[in-house]
Amino acid sequence: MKVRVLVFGQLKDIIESDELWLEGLAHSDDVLPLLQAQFPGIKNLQFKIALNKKMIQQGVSLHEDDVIALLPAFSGG
Amino acid sequence: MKVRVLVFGQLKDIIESDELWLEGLAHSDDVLPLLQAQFPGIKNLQFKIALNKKMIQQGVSLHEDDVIALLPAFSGG
Amino acid sequence: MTKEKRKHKVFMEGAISPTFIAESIAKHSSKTNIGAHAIFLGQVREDLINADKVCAIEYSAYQEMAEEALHEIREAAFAQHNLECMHIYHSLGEVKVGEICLFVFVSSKHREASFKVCEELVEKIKKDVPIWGKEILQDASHQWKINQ
Amino acid sequence: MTKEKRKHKVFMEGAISPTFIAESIAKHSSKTNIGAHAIFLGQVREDLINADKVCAIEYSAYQEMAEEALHEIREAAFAQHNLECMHIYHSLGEVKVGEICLFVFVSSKHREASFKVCEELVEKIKKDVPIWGKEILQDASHQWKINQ
Repeated sequence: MKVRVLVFGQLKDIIESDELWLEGLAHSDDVLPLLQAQFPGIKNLQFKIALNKKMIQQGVSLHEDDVIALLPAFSGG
Repeated sequence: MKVRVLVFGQLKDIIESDELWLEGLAHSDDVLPLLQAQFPGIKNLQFKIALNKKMIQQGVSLHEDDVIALLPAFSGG
Repeated sequence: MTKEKRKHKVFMEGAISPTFIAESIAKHSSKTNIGAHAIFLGQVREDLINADKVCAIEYSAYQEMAEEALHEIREAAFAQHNLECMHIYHSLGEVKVGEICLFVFVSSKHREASFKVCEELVEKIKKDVPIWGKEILQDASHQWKINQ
Repeated sequence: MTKEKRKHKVFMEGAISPTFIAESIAKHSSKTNIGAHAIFLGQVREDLINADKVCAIEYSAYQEMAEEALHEIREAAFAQHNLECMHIYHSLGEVKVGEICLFVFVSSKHREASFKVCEELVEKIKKDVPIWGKEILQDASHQWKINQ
């Protein structure tokens, strides 16, 4: 199963893309290890994860077409 | 001795003038009785008195060219 | 208290126009230390008084005393807070329902100071500055405004 | 919480112009229940970062999520306070030093509600809405903005 991952803020400097696709993910808890393996630089950055535009409060199963977003600290205004 | 009296707000409806001159006043405590004798309607209205653009906190002697102002509650804004 | 007077025009004849407000804002683009502007606008409401609608407020002031009072309020705010800029404009004469009668504009590096001072200025203008509003009703009678 | 979406445009490409602000203010003259407008404007500061000056901030957002978050913030404010009107605009893309990047506009019958909500909205926009500012320095390097 593939999920879409949107990349924001400072994470774009490390991942060097606005968007990527991750394969073989069944659970939200698997997102971070997979990303850290691919992009070791993100280990130094604090960020939160949203699933379908809502912050993830606890681990959840992922489904086809789910949209994950990687959100560093907001700095609007 | 004459002092100039400026009239503001609702007091203008009663005194029917923006300005008047009072004669024979030596002390700020004499202002109110003299005005009330001339304009009994002002007895029903709360107002403060300023002398030369400063609120009078206590009775003071008056001098030639002093400017008294009759100030009902402010309602700017 | 300094008696030096920075000549700051406060009173404007009639309503304060949105264009004037825009021009005031635009003038601050060269002040590159400003990060936050807090603005208050007072607008004349169509209040109902004994079943008759307010159609305008006619403002008058003891202008010289008001300007001195506002000058002191400004100096105190600058002394107490970290501000970059401050402007106060108040209408005199007739301001119709829906029009702007008060424009308070406070600018600072960070938002906290400008919010705090803007709110304090509005309170002080209503309470401590000799300005009066006469509410003109639709039947041409009037009632003197009372500030809450 | 209602899921009905009033389509309220929040994001604007580039700086928010004083003319746009004036037009927004002018549109409220027909709302005769309004007595008070509280406005906050965020302006890009020329901060110094390691001896290099900020010359612009480039804003990006997770737009769909930001719009939902702002919609919820708006609905909650309307439910909790006695408001007549509320508008929020935020820039996307480059906003130069001295230009406006955030415009929060709250209107109510009396001043207390508009002041309170305007300040709360600004706090929530900075804390809870997925928007990011990239500070562009004069040497063309950049640094990601950190909100206080």
